[in-house]
Amino acid sequence: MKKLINSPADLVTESIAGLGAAFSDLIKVHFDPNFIIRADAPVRDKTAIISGGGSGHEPMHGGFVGRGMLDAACPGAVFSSPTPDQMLEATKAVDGGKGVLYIVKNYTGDILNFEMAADLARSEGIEVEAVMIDDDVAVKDSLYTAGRRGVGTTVLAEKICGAATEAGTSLSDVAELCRKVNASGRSMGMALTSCTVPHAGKPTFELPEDEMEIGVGIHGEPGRERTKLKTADEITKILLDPVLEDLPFKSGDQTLLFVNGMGGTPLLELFVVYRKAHRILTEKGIGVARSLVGPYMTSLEMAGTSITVLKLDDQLTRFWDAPVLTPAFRWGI
Amino acid sequence: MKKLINSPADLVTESIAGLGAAFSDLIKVHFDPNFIIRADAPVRDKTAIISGGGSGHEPMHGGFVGRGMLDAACPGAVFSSPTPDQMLEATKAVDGGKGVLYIVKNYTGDILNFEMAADLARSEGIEVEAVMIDDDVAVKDSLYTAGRRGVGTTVLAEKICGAATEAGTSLSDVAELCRKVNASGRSMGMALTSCTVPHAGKPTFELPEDEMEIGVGIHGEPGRERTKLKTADEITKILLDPVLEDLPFKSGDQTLLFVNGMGGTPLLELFVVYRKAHRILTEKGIGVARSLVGPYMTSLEMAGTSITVLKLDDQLTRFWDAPVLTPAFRWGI
Amino acid sequence: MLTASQILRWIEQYAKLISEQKDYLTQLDADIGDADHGANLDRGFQAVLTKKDELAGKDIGTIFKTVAMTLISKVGGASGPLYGTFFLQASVAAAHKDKLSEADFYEILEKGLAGITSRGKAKVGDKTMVDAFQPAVAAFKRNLDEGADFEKSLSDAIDAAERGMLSTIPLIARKGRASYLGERSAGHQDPGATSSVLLLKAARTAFS
Amino acid sequence: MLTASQILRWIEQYAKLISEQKDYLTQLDADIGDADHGANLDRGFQAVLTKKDELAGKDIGTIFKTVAMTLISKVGGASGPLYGTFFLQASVAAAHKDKLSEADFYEILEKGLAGITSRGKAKVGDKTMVDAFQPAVAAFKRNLDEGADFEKSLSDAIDAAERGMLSTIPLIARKGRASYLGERSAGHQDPGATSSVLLLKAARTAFS
Ligand SMILES: Nc1ncnc2c1ncn2[C@@H]1O[C@H](COP(=O)(O)OP(=O)(O)O)[C@@H](O)[C@H]1O
Ligand SMILES: Nc1ncnc2c1ncn2[C@@H]1O[C@H](COP(=O)(O)OP(=O)(O)O)[C@@H](O)[C@H]1O
Ligand SMILES: [Mg+2]
Ligand SMILES: [Mg+2]
Ligand SMILES: [Mg+2]
Ligand SMILES: [Mg+2]
Repeated sequence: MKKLINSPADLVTESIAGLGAAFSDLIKVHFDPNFIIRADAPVRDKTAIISGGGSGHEPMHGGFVGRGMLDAACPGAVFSSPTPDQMLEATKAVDGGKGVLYIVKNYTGDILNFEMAADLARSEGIEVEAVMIDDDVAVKDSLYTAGRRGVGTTVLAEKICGAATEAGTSLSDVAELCRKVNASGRSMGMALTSCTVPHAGKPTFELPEDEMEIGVGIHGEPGRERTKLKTADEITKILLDPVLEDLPFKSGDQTLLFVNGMGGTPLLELFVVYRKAHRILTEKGIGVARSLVGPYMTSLEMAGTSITVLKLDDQLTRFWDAPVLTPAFRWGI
Repeated sequence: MKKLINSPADLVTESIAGLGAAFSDLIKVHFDPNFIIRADAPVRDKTAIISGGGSGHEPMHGGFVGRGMLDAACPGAVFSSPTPDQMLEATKAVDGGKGVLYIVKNYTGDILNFEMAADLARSEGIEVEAVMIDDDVAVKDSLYTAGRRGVGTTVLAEKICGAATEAGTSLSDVAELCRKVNASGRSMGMALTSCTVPHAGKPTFELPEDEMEIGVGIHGEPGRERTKLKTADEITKILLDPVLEDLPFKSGDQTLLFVNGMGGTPLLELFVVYRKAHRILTEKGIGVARSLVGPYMTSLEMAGTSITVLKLDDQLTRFWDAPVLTPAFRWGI
Repeated sequence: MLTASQILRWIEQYAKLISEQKDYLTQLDADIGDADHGANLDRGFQAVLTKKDELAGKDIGTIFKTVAMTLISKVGGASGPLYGTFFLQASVAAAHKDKLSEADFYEILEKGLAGITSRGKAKVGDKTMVDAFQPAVAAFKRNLDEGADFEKSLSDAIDAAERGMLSTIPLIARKGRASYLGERSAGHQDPGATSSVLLLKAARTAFS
Repeated sequence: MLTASQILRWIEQYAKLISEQKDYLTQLDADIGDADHGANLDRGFQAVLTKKDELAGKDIGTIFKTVAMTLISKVGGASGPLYGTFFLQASVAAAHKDKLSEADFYEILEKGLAGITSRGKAKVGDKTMVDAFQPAVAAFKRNLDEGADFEKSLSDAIDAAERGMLSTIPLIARKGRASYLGERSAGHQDPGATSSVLLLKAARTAFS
């Protein structure tokens, strides 16, 4: 295992310490329990938003804390959900009197831990709502399973909902908005190589030199199928077709196209994927009104990409465009 | 070789096509010869800035084109300098009547090609100055060799000089400013793994599982020495010590600390390096007034990092902070 | 009767087993999950061990409560809240007790399991820790009703847990991270069911 | 006398050799550079080949000029401007000529080399293509002065170039990308010197 770390046990704490030192104007980092809050928290009379999840997906979520996006992020150990005590302390630190929205990716661990945190926060008199993101079309949507994973739409929901709370949206309304974003976004990912969890010390899976994993999860969970390596254009189509069919997206729709890097894939390649995705959408009469390209929801050093398409309306577009000032997203301010 | 590409020959063209489609509000992409210019080029009565180099270092330089930074970027084949005809056409497309500054990283190929382009542009009546960036302390500085490579300081010089031209700085003054930035910045990098040039199809070098390359170049050029793998804190010190000694940086100096990712190293790890670098500087009484952390000057999927320290004064700080609106840097607008 | 120090030994013994088996558990999790189950539990139980001294002399309810809170705040993932809830419900059942009869021990298992199923909503056959726990608790109950001694009850419970654990191999997961795999989850043993068997095995070592 | 169509054959033959040897050249460049020398030259000469038809019937100066401009706009890197300048200077020396005498051919090599050294500032011993070119040009001149026939002159030039190429192995690079390596550049053959030898070998095949 080749990593720039001191030890697996200290990795997350040292990394968020670095994040805090680099962006001390925007965020504050709290240790033991670990959480990251915007520098001016709590913001009086603003609904707060907290997200969190395992580490290893940076810049998500710590890089999304700041004006116009998250009020707090709770980083767990690498690929492990954070714990209720972190969430509870973060909740107390950011509640500005208007309640707190938890944006939770649909993984059993995240759901259970946020659930416990919500119980604890409510018992301390803080109003809490939780909205689950489950946009990964690689997973069959079934009532009898844990359902779909939360992936790329999470990033977009955090930006859009963050902007809404800056504009004075109430807790119940921002929760409603978050459910709308989740209902409007679909994603699918693939991997060329595995990631290596520091504690495990070796790759989570082995992919032969001529194979790829389609529908992979952001924790290196195996995907839909393993197939022979294909060209970027073919792969883009393999990812995009089920995404478009699922909602379904239709001619005339306006969308945000998000081509995400899994960590180890260079930007040079991501733009090749973006180019093809943009063409496919355009050929179907689906408009690409906004774009996001880059490694925003990563899986350590995994090589691969995921594509998220979000159906836009005026409200979502306005909140997407609204000013934001976080380590990873910065515009209009 | 596992890459999200269609073919090595089409890679660069398809990638900049994707870049252009994703950021059509900010930039325009020209093909054959390939160059990227800001959407509103030429800007009348503004000194223009062009940079360029081999592809594979994204977001550098194409991601730096836009208001407050570069007027144009010329991407070569992967790791190969672009050619004079690209530079000449880009020069004609962005000259706003106040001349054009070429920011050139010190590689023989880049120097020779930009030199030919400058000759051609001057013969067409366009005023051109070229400034060379050579900040890599891993290479011995000698009159009898090609000298030091241009690395991380390039990114900072392009931001700072771009802001200066927005403020009306003349060609000779912005060239002078660029030389000052170059004289104030020092860098050194390391690699944990090699990159794979698409045309070559296999890794440029082989690093055993327990070794690393100290002083590596951004094209996978071998570095100063190959040593046993060390902890992130030790590696940070190995990179930072020669950087600090070279200028030298002194107690009381104010600096911009730039921890760059080589492409394959996750942000999670880069912040561990940043944390230690910040500590070392602080302990020496050197102030970290500004920070930049992320993969801005990459080497395809190479895992590793480079550290750049730039000595700041009021002028450099002001231009660093000035508004910028490009695919990769965006603030204040 | 089980004493508080025997309960403490149970916890210590489980911590030891987890630490020994963590790579194995993580490998099972790598196959159908995210390669952290061993690391998760080990992080939690190592944190529990640091509280060993302060727990000496405490009643059993307090011991379980401390284990529960430590797991909840240190483990994360799915297994943190699930094992945490197991011990939290166990602590309610054992509140203020310094000794546990065989019936008390059954109540602990039964309440603990109820905590897991009410939190995780998994049923037998979903390919989770419940596939090991539920038959184990049932086997213990059967022995208890038949008046068997503690050793035999525990032994039968362990056998049932192991059979349950092995029964997860052909199953298609319907809960937890492995469920994302659909049919590809078949052919692999569930890591949580495996760590549950170890919990009971640790009891046998500690109590005998 | 060399005709324009022999010169064209020289260029085609060089394109063929480069395409055959591109992996080898790239491998040499991977060792002390950035693994693109073969790909660079191949990209350039494949582009030259697409202009083959329009060059048929043109004078030698025009042929060299077209090769030069194509290399300059397609190769990039250090070798693009250097080989480009070689052919640009050669085109000046061969302007409007349809035939080249042995002395004319010498002038082409000599002017081409002067172009390389004036652009790249490298001297013999710097571990570049100049280490192959310079002794080759000198050997050709010696033969010319002694009245040797073309075949022998070229053959001696090739031998000298090969010796020059091999002489780069122990050298520490002082120019180009390999110079960043300092002492670690010793022990490797320079890729540009290697491609220069191929240029002369292509001439022998084309002219005989
Ligand atoms: N809903 C559930 N009910 C009961 N057990 C579950 C449930 N979901 C997951 N598990 C158990 O948790 C184990 C995985 O734990 P762990 O790897 O620590 O958490 P995570 O899946 O969050 O990484 C699974 O093997 C399974 O036994
Ligand atoms: N200053 C120079 N003068 C002469 N030849 C040079 C000089 N610099 C580099 N070269 C030659 O160029 C070759 C490398 O070419 P190439 O790999 O195509 O370009 P780059 O180094 O830009 O990747 C070297 O092997 C060397 O022979
Ligand atoms: Mg996990
Ligand atoms: Mg090159
Ligand atoms: Mg797991
Ligand atoms: Mg090269």
